[in-house]
Amino acid sequence: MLLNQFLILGALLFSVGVYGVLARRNGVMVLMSIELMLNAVNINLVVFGVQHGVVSGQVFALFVIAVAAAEVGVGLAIVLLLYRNRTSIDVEDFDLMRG
Amino acid sequence: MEATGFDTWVLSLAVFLPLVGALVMMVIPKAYEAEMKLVALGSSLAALAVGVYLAFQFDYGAAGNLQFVVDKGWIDVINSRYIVGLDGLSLPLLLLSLVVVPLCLIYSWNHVPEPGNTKAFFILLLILSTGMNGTFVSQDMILFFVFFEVVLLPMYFLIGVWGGEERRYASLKFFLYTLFGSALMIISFLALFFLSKDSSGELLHTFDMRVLSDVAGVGIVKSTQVWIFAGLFMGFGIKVPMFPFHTWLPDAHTQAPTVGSVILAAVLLKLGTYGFVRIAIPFLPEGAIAWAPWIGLLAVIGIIYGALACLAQTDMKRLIAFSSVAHMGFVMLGISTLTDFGINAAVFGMIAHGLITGMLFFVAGSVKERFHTLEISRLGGLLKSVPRMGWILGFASMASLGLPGLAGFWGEFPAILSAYNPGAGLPEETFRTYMVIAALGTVLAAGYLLWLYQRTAFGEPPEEFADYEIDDVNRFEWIAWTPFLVGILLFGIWPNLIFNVTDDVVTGITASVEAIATGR
Amino acid sequence: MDVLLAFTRPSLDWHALAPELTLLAVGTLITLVDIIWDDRSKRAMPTLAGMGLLATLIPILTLAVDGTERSMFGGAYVVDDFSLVLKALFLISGYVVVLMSVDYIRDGDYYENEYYTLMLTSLLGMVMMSSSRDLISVFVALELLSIPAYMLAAWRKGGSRSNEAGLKYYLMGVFASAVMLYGMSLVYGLTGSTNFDTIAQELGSGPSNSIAILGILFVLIGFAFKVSAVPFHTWAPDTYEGAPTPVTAFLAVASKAAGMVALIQLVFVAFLGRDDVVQPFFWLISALTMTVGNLIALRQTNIVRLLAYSGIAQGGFMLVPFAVAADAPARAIEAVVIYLAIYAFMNLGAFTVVLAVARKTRSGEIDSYAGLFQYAPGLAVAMTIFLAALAGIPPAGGWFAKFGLFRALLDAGGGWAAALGVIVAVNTVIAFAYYARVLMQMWFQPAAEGDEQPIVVTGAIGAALTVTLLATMAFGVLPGLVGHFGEVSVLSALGG
Amino acid sequence: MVAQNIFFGIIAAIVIVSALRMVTTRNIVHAALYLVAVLGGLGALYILLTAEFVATTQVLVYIGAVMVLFLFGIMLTKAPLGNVMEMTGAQWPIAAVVSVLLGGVTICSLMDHFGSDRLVTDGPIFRTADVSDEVFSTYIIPFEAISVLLLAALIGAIVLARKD
Amino acid sequence: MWMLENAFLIPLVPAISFVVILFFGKRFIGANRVHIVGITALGLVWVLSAVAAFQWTQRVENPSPDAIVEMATHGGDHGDDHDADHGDDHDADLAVVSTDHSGGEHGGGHSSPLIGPVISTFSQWWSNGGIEFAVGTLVDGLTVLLLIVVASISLLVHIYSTEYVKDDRRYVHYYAFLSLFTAAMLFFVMAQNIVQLIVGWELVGVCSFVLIGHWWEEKPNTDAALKAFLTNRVGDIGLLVGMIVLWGTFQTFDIDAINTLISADPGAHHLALLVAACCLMAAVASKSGQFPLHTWLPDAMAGPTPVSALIHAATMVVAGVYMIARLYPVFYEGLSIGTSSINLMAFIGGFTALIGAGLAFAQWDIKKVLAYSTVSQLGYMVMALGVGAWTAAIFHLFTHAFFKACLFLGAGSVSHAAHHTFDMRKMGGLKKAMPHTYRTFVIASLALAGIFPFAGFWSKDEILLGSLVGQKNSYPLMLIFGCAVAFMTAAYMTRVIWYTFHGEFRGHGQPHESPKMMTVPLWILAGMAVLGGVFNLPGPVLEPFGLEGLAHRIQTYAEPSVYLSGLGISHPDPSLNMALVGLALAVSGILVTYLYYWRRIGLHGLTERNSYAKNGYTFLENKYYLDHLYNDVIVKTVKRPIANWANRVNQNVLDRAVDKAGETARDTGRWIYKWVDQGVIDGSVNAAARGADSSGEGLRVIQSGKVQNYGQLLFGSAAVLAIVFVIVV
Repeated sequence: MLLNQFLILGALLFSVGVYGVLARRNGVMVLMSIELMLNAVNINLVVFGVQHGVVSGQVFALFVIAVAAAEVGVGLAIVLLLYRNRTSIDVEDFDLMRG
Repeated sequence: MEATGFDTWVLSLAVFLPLVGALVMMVIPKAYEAEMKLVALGSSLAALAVGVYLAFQFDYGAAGNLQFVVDKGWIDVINSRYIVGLDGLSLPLLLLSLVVVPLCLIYSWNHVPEPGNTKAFFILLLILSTGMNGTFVSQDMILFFVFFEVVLLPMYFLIGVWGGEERRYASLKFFLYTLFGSALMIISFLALFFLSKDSSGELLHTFDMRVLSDVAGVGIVKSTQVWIFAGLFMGFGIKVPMFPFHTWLPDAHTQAPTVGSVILAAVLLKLGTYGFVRIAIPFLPEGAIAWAPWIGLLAVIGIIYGALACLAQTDMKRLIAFSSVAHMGFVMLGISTLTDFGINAAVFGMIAHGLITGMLFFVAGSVKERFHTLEISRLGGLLKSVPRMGWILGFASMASLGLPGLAGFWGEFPAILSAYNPGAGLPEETFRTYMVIAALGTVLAAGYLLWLYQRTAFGEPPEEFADYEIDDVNRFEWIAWTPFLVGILLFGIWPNLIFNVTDDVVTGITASVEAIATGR
Repeated sequence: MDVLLAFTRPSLDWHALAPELTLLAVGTLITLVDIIWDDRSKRAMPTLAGMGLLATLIPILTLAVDGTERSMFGGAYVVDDFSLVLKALFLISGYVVVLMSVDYIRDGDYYENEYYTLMLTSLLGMVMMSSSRDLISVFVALELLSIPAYMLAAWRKGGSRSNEAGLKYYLMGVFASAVMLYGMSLVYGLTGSTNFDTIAQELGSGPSNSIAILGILFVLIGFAFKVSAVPFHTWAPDTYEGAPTPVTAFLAVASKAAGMVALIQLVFVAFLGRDDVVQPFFWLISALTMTVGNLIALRQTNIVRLLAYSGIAQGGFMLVPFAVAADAPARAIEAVVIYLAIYAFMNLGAFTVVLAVARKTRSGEIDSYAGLFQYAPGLAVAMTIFLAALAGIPPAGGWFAKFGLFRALLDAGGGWAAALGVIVAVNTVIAFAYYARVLMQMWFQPAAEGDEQPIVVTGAIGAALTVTLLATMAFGVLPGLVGHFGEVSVLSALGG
Repeated sequence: MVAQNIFFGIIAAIVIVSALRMVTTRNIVHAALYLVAVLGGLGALYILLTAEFVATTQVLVYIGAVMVLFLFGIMLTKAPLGNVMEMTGAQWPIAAVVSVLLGGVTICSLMDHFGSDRLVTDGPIFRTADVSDEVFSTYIIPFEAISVLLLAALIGAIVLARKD
Repeated sequence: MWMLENAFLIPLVPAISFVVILFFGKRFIGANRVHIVGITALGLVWVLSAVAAFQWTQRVENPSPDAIVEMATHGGDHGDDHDADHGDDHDADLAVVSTDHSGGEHGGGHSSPLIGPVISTFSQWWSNGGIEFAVGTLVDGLTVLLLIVVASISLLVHIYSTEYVKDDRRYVHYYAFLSLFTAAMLFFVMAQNIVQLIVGWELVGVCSFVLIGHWWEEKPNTDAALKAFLTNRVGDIGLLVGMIVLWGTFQTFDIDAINTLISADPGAHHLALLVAACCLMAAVASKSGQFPLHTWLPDAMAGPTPVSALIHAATMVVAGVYMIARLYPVFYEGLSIGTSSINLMAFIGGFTALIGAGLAFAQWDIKKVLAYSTVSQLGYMVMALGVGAWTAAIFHLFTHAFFKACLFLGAGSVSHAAHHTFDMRKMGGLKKAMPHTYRTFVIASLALAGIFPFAGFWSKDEILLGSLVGQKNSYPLMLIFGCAVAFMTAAYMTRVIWYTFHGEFRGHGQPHESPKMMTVPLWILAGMAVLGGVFNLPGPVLEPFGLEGLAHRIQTYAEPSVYLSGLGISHPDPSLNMALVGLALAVSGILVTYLYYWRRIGLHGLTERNSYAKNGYTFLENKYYLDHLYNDVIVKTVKRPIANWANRVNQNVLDRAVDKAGETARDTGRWIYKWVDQGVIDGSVNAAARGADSSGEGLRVIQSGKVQNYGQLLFGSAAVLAIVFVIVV
């Protein structure tokens, strides 16, 4: 197997995640797309860990997963808060402050 | 020469006494206005007294050496120290600054301009005073820079709060211009710090102006010197102000309250020229030589240009402001020759311009106060309506146009003279051309000043002021003005009072420049 | 199970960890108190948090007095002078923010106890950040300080603006984290280690390659977001405007400082060998940040937004030394640390004044400052000093910060450094133009509708003002105070 | 080797296609399900890479916890379950360009640098215990920090999300 | 010799008088009694000057050894009077020069010893570049001559003014400034160095300004004052530059040193001296009313008449002449007076004399006639100097001072009688009413016309003689000028007398003789107009009386032979023929005019009948400004052949040269201020500010408020940066 198989998969996934966060209007969808990006990172970390024969890659990936979980929780809380106040989760609606 | 005993802190006393006064004033409640004024005047007079003490204790035989030197640690991390000292170059300017402030306080005693608030007004004047005094005695570049900048905010507020119609614009312009210059100046200071070497090629890493003056830019290649000088040029040149960086000046002067204009003209502009003489030229002789013809060019352009602009003015104060551009042109011309003659003349010119233009602004302020206008076309017959003021205006105008026997002449004539034989390494023909142009400037100076005088002082007072109850010069004005008038006359009759003091320092500076120019 | 036996308990230097532990203990205490006494504990909460922060300074002092450099886990977690200085800075800023918060949070409709818990958590992240010399530690510390901050930004639950501020901050923060993580993964991939020292060796020795460039770039971008550098600044104005004012101050000062600290460690330890990437990157970013921040600030009418853009521009100034990171590393670190320290006080001070004024005017518009000098001269003078400091005018503190930048640039020398110096100079001028607009309102204009009722300054706000004012002036007049900290920070950060 | 490659190919295809569908579908519940597919596929890949604990965590945390959170989020926000709402913003072309640029430069760089480097397959295999050793020694501090972080996130999220 | 060494006392007295009058006059002395102070002071000055003059003659008659200067070592010898620094410096300078100078020919015809000036230096005045400059006095024959002239006329004017400006609005100021002027003038004439010369020069100028504008309520007066001052300032450019060139060449301000250095080595520094001389000529032209800067002088008549007499006839306006005389070696060498048959100075002087005389014909204002006459006579003196006739020029200066002052005061007396008008058309027939004024006026006019044996005859004769003989060449053109002027002078003065004193009284009211305080000075001056000539009578005239010892007193005492001898200046022998020709011209001038006016003979109505004559008269009458002359003459005569654009050029370039210069400067100023200063320079500053402002506004577009736009920016920048860095690095 080539190293690049995984890496390019990660890169593609990351790009798709980027597209997702930029193009999706639904707040929850944006949050989901973020997960794509973070998972792309995880692939890289694990693959590189294997490549170098060290365990820190996996450890790093675990930390990322943990943090991601916390982020999702917080993110959803904020989205819910907004939904409650604005009855919308369309991120394009949120431009009270600008300039 | 390290000072001992009382002398170790007497100089600092002169610098910081006004600040102490300002701090005391801050805690006095507004209701106690009379006490506050007394504190302000007292502290500035105390500083002046210290200045007089210094003048008497000063060893004129060794005017070329720093005296009352204090050298204490300050910002160790950057190797900057609290070094103050007084030599023949600093002394006259320090005294000028010390004298002007109490006089301004007296002038404003009961006449704090709109919108009032004596407390703030006086506090700002005192802070300003500390900044100015400090600049003239600093012997460390960082200390110099700090004091140089300290004057900015008080002046900004003086113009902005107590100024005329366009005060916001004027004050901001003044501030931004100066700030820009000083930012470039500090870059140059740092370049000096990092690049200066002693004669054995060791990097000095010092802000000590005494040391930098001694090494005279050895070890900094010419092209670098030119760049560093450019930064200093911007910093000081804007402050002077030199053409074409002068446009803040007319606005600032026109809009500033009277004492603001007076201090601006009398002291603040001198910070720039002082910087040239104290820092730019001795530290970077090669840069100075490379720049001198251009400085000279800008100076003579300033002379002619300022004069022509004066002729176009319809507002008395603005006219006087533009005359500053022309006069400072003479000062810069003197400096640009890099001769002891020229620089001495320049220093004299600084003092003279300070007194004369300060006086003119005082008169303009009092005229404005009485007639509520400075439109030249609306004024007239001052000699009739306020004869004494008219006479004083005439006297100051005569001094301003360089009448021999009054102070203005000794700044102008030797400056023009020095351009005939510029310092070593400078193009003679160029400077001789400057000389002729500068001489032409004296005619224009006479033109605009007399024209001003004719239209404001001569003739019959206009109808519109017929009903006004107009007082002549009042007591406060007399007290504030007399020292100016006496100074103008005294220095005019006996110029050696200043030349003698500055000569040693200036000779030292030009000697080192010449040594560089002629390859030692 | 020989695998289990192979585990050796890591040796922990408890003294070195004492600040973090103290902070953690205080945070826990607050949570416990909250749980046990609930609403009755509200009064005590700010005091508790404040005292806790001050208490945390004690172990820092003892460590500083002790003076030995403590390194754990193969250099992944280091307690040296640099980290101590910055920890102290974070804690003191935190303390001032707590002072600012007391009345603001109490008077508003906020969850008070949780507020302080989250703030302490965030501070814990910052404190950890300054010791972290490892990708994972940095990452976790970053998230630890960021995630509570996201929530604090949205803390005014009923306010749409606050919610929106939280969302924007959160989303942008997560985007940036993702980019940063991707970069970290690449860096990790090239070096096989998360430890900065190892990374430095590996990166510095190999030939230039695109992955290294990409990795470094992405990591730096992640933190550039944190310090709101252009073009990653976009969240800052909106979030600052929407968030509760003390939180804004916290973000503008502490959070930004944490980002800077992370950048210092990354740039000066991990990526120093890659100056071909780092220096141009920061040259570009700092120039852009200063200029864009200042230019947009010229057009602001809201004081908080103005301070936000001002903060962006100030961040740009702070990034300047990074552009000469390799040419003059010692001076550059010194410059950043000094700038951070001074910036913390002057900016906090400015926000404190904004807070105090807003208590009366209920407005964030610059116009509402008209005539402040007439009816609240003390506040006006304080604001003037803070703004002067921000503009870099002696004798207010900021000048020395700017001076540090120039010093670093000129120590490095060369045309690019000089050009950047000139850009800084120009920006100093632009910056004053908008600070002056506030000054003009305060000093030159009469009060709107003649409303000259004086402003009541509460004890806590007064204390915050006093602290910041004294520090700002002291740093200006005796810059040696702060300069010293800058100097000691250099030695250890460079491993010297 | 070949088997692994085939396995990789299949999973990679599933992952990529699901990811693409996820960001393009108009149905939010479908999107959530596609995300599950992506996450699951990745878990499989971790096993392929001998990272068993990561794979386990992936499944437990992501599919088990995070996805549930998302579904709650979808329900709580009463998102239209059908194609009612325009899910993709008008600026999607810009988003596309940006992502293509970013992906392009990354992939080009990866190709450039790693080229045809083979994955090291004979390296040490780390079991869960190795991972835990590492976590509880070198990374003990971040680990503790994570716990604080989760607690803080919990507290904060509750405060924000609760109805007053 | 005490007085010569302490000559500084002389100007000090009126200076003190000035201070006393100005500051204490009104309060302690009484506004209408301040003249007592002034007159007392001037009396004292006169006495001191007389003492100085006497002592100087003693010095020349019985020279003490230290007064005698040996040419080769001159300069160091009078070192007693110098302070040490100065002497050393001076020696060093001289040493360089005198080595080059090997036995140059000097002492052309001088057998008597060369008497050095008395130089006293006082306290150090200023120091610069380590060099110290002293203020001091230089007293020699020329100085004492001027002292006497100034003191005498000033004293008489003081006395005269007590009546003339009685009850004036500003009696105190008037006397204060008379005193100040006197002090400045005295200071000027005893200047030891060129800086003092400049100082004195400017001070007299400013006093002139103040006194011309004495009645400043009326705008014409102030205009005239301004014009006078500004025109002088124009000349001062020349003064400054010229003096600086001298300083640059010789590295000293010391007049004595400069003169000595030049006369020790006349050939050296020719170029520098030429430049200096030309520059200084500009100053002379402005101060002494030489073409083309003379236009201010007639305007200056706006001042009180005694002032005109003192300042604009007798003293200040001769400052230029004095300066040439004082620095004669500079001009002599610079303009090659000795060797060429024409030079700038002679031509300017001669031409000025001619046009001044011409213009004097066309005036109706009696003071303006006298003013143009002054211009003309000053031209005469300058011309004399230009042809090398130093002594003649100074002699003429001396005599002219008295008779011209007499004429002015006479005119003042007339106007005093004729209701303060100076328009001759409103006078006439005053002969009877004002006998004293009439007689003195006639005497002075005869002196001016150069009628034997009045003072003017002798001095004018010497000038003509000087032009005839010249130095190495004769000056034929100057001789023609001189003769023409002699004729014209006599003629226009006769015209004045006709219009003023003869015929019918054309004014209103009853004219009356002026009081004693006015007539006594008139008679004293008239006496000098008669007797002034005796001070420099040529030898042959006195021989028959056995008084040849008294011949050429001015030449003997006043000529600074110590400076001139090195130049080789010669003195022509007196010529009876020349004297007769000059006298004949003057007499014929009187005769023609007499016939024209008294006997109604001649070309009456010529101007109506003859277009050339009419043109000529128009030329003179209306265009008493040079500028108008340019304008109308050129425009009217050349109108047809030359196209319109040329006219416009003429009008703009030549029209009203002086006024226009001022206006042009002002217009230029306005233009520069409006377009360059406010437009370009300030405009660019403001444009920069606006640019910053609007770019700030433009950049706000980034801040759309939509988080996904922010995200696009974030990821987009990351991508772009990545691409750039990957490619570039």
